[in-house]
Amino acid sequence: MNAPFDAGTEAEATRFLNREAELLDNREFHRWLEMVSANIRYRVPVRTTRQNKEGRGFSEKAFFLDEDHGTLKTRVLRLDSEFAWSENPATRTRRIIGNIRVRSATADTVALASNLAIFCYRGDAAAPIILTAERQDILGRENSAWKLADRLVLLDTTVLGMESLSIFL
Amino acid sequence: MNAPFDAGTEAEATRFLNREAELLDNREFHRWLEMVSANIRYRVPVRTTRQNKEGRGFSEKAFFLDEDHGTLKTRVLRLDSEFAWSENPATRTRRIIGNIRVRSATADTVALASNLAIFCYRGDAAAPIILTAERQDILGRENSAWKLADRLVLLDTTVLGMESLSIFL
Amino acid sequence: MNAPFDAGTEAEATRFLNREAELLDNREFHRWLEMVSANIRYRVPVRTTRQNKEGRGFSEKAFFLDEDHGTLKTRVLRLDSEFAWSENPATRTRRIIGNIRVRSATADTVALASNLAIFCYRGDAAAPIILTAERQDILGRENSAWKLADRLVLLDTTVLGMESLSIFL
Amino acid sequence: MNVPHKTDSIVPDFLAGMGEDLKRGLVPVRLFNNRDIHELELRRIFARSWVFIAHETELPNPGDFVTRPIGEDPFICVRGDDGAVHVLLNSCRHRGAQICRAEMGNTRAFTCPFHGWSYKINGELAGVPARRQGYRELELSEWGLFSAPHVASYAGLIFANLDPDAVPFEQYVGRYRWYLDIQFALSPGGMEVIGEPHRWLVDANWKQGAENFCGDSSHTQMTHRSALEVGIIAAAAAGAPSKEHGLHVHDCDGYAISIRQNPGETLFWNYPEEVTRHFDPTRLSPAQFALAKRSLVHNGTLFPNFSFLHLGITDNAERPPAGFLTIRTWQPKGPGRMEIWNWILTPKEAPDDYKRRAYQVGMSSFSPSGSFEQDDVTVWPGTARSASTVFAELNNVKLNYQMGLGSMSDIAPLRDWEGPGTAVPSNAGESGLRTFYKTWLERMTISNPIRSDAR
Amino acid sequence: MNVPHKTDSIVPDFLAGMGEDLKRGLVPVRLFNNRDIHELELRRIFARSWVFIAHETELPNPGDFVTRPIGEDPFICVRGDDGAVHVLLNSCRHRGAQICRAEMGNTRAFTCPFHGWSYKINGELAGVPARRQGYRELELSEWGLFSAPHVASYAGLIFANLDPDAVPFEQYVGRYRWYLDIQFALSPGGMEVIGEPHRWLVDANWKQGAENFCGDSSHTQMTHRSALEVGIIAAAAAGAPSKEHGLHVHDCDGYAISIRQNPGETLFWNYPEEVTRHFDPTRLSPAQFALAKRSLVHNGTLFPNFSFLHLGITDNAERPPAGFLTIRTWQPKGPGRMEIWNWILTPKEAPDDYKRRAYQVGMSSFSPSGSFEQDDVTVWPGTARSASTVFAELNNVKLNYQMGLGSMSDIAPLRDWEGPGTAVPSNAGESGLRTFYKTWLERMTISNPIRSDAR
Amino acid sequence: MNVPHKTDSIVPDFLAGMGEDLKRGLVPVRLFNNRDIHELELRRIFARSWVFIAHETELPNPGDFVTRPIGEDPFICVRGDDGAVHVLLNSCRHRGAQICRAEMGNTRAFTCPFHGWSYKINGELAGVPARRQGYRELELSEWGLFSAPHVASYAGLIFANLDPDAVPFEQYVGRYRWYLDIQFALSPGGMEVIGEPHRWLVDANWKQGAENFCGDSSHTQMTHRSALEVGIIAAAAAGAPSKEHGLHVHDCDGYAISIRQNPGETLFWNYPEEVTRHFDPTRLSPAQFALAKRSLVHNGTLFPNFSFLHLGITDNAERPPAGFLTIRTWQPKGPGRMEIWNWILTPKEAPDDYKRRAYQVGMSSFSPSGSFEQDDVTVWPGTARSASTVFAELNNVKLNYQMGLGSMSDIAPLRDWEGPGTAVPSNAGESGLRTFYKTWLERMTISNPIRSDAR
Ligand code: FES
Ligand code: FES
Ligand code: FES
Ligand SMILES: [Fe+3]
Ligand SMILES: [Fe+3]
Ligand SMILES: [Fe+3]
Repeated sequence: MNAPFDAGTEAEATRFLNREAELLDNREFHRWLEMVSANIRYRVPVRTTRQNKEGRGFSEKAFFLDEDHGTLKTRVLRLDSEFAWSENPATRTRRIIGNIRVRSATADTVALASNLAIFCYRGDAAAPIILTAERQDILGRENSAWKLADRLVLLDTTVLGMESLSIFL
Repeated sequence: MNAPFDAGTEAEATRFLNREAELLDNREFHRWLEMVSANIRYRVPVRTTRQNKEGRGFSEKAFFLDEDHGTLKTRVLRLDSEFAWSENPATRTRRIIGNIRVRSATADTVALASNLAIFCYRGDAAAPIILTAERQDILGRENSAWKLADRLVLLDTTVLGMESLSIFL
Repeated sequence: MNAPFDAGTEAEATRFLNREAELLDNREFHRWLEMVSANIRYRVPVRTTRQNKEGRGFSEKAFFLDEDHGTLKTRVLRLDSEFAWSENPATRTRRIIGNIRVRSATADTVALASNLAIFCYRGDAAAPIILTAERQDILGRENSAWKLADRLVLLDTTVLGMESLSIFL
Repeated sequence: MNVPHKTDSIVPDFLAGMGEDLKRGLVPVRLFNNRDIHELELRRIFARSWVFIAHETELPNPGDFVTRPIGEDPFICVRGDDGAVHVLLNSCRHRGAQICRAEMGNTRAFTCPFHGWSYKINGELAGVPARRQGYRELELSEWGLFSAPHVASYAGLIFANLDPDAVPFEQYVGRYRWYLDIQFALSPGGMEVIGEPHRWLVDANWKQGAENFCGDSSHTQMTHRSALEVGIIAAAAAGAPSKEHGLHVHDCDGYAISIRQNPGETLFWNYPEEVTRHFDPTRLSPAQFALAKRSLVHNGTLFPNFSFLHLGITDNAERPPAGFLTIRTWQPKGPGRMEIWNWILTPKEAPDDYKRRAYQVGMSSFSPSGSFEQDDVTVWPGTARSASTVFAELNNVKLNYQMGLGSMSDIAPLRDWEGPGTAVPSNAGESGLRTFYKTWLERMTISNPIRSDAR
Repeated sequence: MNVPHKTDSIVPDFLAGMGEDLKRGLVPVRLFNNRDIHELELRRIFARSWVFIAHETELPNPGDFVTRPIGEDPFICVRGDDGAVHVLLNSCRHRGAQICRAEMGNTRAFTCPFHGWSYKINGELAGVPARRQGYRELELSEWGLFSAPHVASYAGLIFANLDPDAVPFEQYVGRYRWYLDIQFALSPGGMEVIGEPHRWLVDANWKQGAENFCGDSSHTQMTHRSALEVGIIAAAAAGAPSKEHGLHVHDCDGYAISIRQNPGETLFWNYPEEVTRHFDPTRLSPAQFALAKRSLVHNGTLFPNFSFLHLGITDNAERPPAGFLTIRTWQPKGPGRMEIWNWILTPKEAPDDYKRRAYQVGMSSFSPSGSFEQDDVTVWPGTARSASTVFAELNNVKLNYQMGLGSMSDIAPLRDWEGPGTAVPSNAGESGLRTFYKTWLERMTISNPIRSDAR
Repeated sequence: MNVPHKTDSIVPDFLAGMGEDLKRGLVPVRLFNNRDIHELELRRIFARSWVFIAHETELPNPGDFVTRPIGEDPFICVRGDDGAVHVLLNSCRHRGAQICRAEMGNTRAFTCPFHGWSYKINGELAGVPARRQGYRELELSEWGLFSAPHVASYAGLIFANLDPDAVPFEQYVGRYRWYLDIQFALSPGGMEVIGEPHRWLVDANWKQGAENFCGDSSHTQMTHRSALEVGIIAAAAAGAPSKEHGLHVHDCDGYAISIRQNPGETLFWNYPEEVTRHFDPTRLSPAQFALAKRSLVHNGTLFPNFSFLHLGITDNAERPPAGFLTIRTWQPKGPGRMEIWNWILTPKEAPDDYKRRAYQVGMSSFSPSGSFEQDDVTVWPGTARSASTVFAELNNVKLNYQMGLGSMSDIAPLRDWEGPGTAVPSNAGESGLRTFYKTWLERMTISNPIRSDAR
């Protein structure tokens, strides 16, 4: 329980993730894109239920999202349209980012893991649809600002309970 | 990702919110009131599902709660009664306060936002009713102690899934 | 809102709990046991719905778990078996540890409380079964490493919504 | 051609004897959580009654719309360019998609997100894409949105009736209008809704709320004891059984109202002078105006699921009471659940500050967080639970609505009551609730089959 | 007048041939998740059988109460001032509110939170508010809480029967009492419940648990293989099929029990001497006492849903085994779900330290976190899933309960068995489960209609 | 002996007139959310049709298995040691436990976790524990897993049919194979699945997806307007109604396909040369090959719930389009919900880099996160909602499938169309959807009772 990284790094990473979550919850997608590195690799693999001896079930080939900056930007542009029905009226989301763990850090790179719970509401439904995952992120410093350089979202579910994955994780 | 406020402020605000949540989960409402400024403005607006172009749907006129210190105290006094049926037997609540973000801070004032998930259980129900929201708070220092001076709770749901809103958010 | 304990203690305790949660979510139970003191007392009492005047309903005699190191180890050994059907295929869990509160600290002991939400998924079920609780922990320093010395898990539910409590809390 | 669904013809056996039961003040508990009853109610009551949809002040401008249920079906209520209000099924005539996905807003047209059929705000089909290529003979006039055949606006309240053969609203309300006028037509501007309605879910049957507002005065002292303890309501308004303030009016053309009053005083539900000075005695009969003047509380239900409560109360014993009006609908959501919709109103002429104050006081007493409402909705689910027991079925359990029935009470109805209906000067009676179930039974067992021409 | 609900008369077709099926060891899989079957079970089985409610030691003092289901209906079990136990429907006679909202506690009265009708703890209506004003002719004696017409207490176990015409409990249990006495009446103080029961939800039909405790010995080696691997139970107790320790008793007046024993040894389910010295040979017959003495495991089900398991086991291979008794009910929650209630007991005379130890060992093996129970409840939902398939319906799928049936086994019943029922000295049989379904079929297809007088 | 469940004989009244409705292009909206219809579909359609189970490339090795539904029943699809594929009910013949609890993997046997009955991967019962002691006369050969009586593999696609009397797959597909060959048999290696399928839940009826892929071209311009705006698909492929690229083929032995093409160009759905050079003209007829060559988009549904979409698109307007094939099943989960299963395929010969690229492009357009699919699944639930209204029942509401029907269009079918079925050179028609409902009605109202021999 010694602190492998200084508390400042943890605090910076935490602020980064909290700010990112805020932008996503507030649907400020263009400002969110500014937090994302031009070299981003962003993946959400498909998962299957497997015998324990066959591992945790994350696919190496199949993804719910497998994005680079250009495809993320295309998604954001589409959401700008009033005709993006899946998000107009928008899903109301609330992200809780928990258990942030810095794995390694240099002056220009932080590798971290966090646990994510997203509560999603559409229309009149009083109960949220919940999506949870571990996120494994790499933040990189670019021109003195941190950017999201790599994200791997490890979902806990195998079947998505929402009609569309029209939010970012 | 520079730290606009010192880590001490974040830590203090976090402890304040955690302690507040603990008192509310433990139903120590009178001690909770001691954390609340005599000048508190405490609001939970009604929300509606709107076309994106019409905004996020928070009402300016309709509220689930719109309180000052006197009305909060009246609510607390009512809950003292053994005849406050909605809370006797009490709802068992568990609050998770996440993503705490300090927005601005002076020596005597802190403005912050946080994400709230409350898990509510009544009687034999094994599954919680969940309420999530963003909270926008202002803490003020009064006689060297921090007090809750303003709270705006932005719910994610439009229809409440619980029979009564007999808890504080 | 003065800080009764130094921020370092909070940070250390937070890292401990986050690491513990990660090991449990990742089913690295033997490594988790290494974080647990040989003298651990680990209890999850049964709860009942009571009139407020009769208290919060936690049993003093009935438990969902009432463990020492030997029984925890026996449970872990059983989970090693491919025939532990309740966990093969494994429950996919995601723990959010929130609201960590240091209650007291000495050089060798930290008493803390935290709020726990566990999201559990089995097989094809798209929606998690949720378990929430307050945890009251004591960490003790043993040979310069922190260990979990005492845990009391205060569940918010009276009826478990999952077929088996085959995870650790 | 229409083939009526079988559910319309299933009348549970236990309704057969209910007329006799009611005379004895008994009601089968199964009414409160029974799938067959529920399906029948949707067809015989909600599809045929005048159902509250919205308040005029929610739709000030052409194109303003809100989405609202009738029974469990989704409708849009929209103000047309001519100012008329249209009540349209929220379902595209092409292939059934939801044409309006927001809950409220303003629009120039309803364009379906599926294939783009576009409807005017009066429901007419304005155009279809690729008409030349694929719809050369489509008669646009035949494919407008389904709309409620009857819509009525009374004192700001918009009601709709899905039954083409429905009686007019005036006839439906009958002499009960005498009481409604007092709530809704006292000032020239009428009442005004403040903000958007509260909506929340309660695991109780919709009738539980509807009956409660018909005059269930005897629950106040017990259900609301904690609220009474903190001193936010006057004792007279709280309706202690021994007081002389209570008045229950029943059998008023099928409806009922509960009144608490203080004869001789000027009360007007605790509205302050800055409000009451707009109340216009010429808009009502002298008797109506006099009743308003001495009134502390009025509450009633217009069958099936529209209720009102006019009341003066405070949210803090240190502040004076303020008058407000709450209206609500008890929307069915299956046999054992309802969604409550709650609006808070004041006279339109009230100053803005007073409106805000009245809203606070209304919200603090009757809303999901209301000190009164919280305890109502906590006890109601018990009846739905009792109704779903096998015990209730095997033993044909009946609830007791006998309070004040016949010789249960020695308090006689007022002979000289100036209003319609039978007025009993006592809080200790369930006559208003019995009126509700008499009306309910009549509508449920009506003999003429539901209208069934195809559209 | 009572109008029986239609569901009581619907007997699914596939039960018609079930008597013949059972002789061949076959059971229609649809029994495990079928709405019609379920509704019929609630009416023909749970509303007519002796159902376990609570243990006397849960209610030591007058006014102590617990809330418990019968079938899916909510009851209160309360100890009266005279020490008698009352089983009351948790539903106000006025208008059906839930009168007791806590799960356990102590009270002097049940006062309804709705309008304040107040009942004594024996269920009698003590008073109603505003009686003079509104209930002058109300006969309080006619409006007491509904109560179970029959309550029996046997060896600390409280059972209730909702059928007024029920046979007495002694007759219902019949000669199976010979085995129950061994579990519950071995020491002068009897058995004592430790703490509150575990309650949890499992997506399986209630019969899945009930049949399992009738002697499904052949599952132990597979379902519980991981628990056996960690060495917390003796091999003999685990019931390997080749061992001579197993004994299945079936057709004991409609019930069954599974026994594992080691003739010649003093075992008493691994209770230590500090406990066994309280076992009193004079309280049982010599044969009963001798069986207790040589026993490792006993488990059985009293139809419909009360099961017990008497067992010695440990929670850590480095600590010695300890004996304990678990009792449980398999409460139906719809056709494909149950709530398990689990209590852990020891002889009352056991030292407190031992009680705590026994609780730990019981919890660690049979409870939601139990190393054995975890795997049971994980495999059971599969049968409910199979039962709900369309394939099962179209192909009339039948499960195989043939183990040990007829010439499937060459092991003959014991001729000289000293107890009631037929005892087969083998773990490799499903005779106990077949007994369960014979009893089930008899109760489900009984010809006399359910009692239906109005209350 | 088999006793058919009553649900198989309930044919809702409103199907009686549906044949006439269909001729006029009308379909009762209730089809999209009706419990009776749904139960009948499971029995008459899913239990009797050739249903897609898996793709051969998901099961490369003996022992490889996946679990898949037929209707709502759970099956295991496993490759046997001889390479043959078996489709087995995931339910133990002993007492119904789930024998395979993983969703995919590799195994040598299926051993039941309950009592350990063990089955070979071909479904045969290999052994039971304690056979000597308890099952001396058990015929293992009679107690193998239930298996689909017919399994067919066509061009990598594995289909099963639960009806023992089913017509062979070739006959079932009929001349529609002409179109399937184009998608699945263009290169020697055939198509290959990339990774595991997407699975997700949508609150819409399964037919909503199935009909959509039959040629609902007119929704593209509206539903997918936001996707069109960001420039990720060619205008011709997007099927604007005024374009000449569109072709709808209907009534092709009961099925339909929608084609978008650019005659004269070499398109092959935007597969690059590194892929198309593996396309082998000798594997198809010249007409088939020519159609493939000029094609932008193909989509169709093999009744009931297997659909495909062959398409070239990009995920970023700055990158070139890439061709891919998606196949999907629309799995019913109750009347108002489905689970979509979605696989992405490329020709087996494509380079690995291209496969990854094609996967990305496929996922980005047609998957839960797909820019196209997102908006489809958002509008579909509206129809299920409309179908569940009481209004729809009371007014017998019918949806409009008239686009392009009869004189609605003046575009004549192609006279010289080289393929089977009737080809109309227009995007502005719903003929493919009408074909779907004609087939649906035929299967639902078929007169011969379902086969019912016991197994
Ligand atoms: S469903 Fe509305 S346009 Fe097609
Ligand atoms: S319902 Fe119990 S007193 Fe009225
Ligand atoms: S249920 Fe499969 S072996 Fe018994
Ligand atoms: Fe009330
Ligand atoms: Fe077991
Ligand atoms: Fe589409």
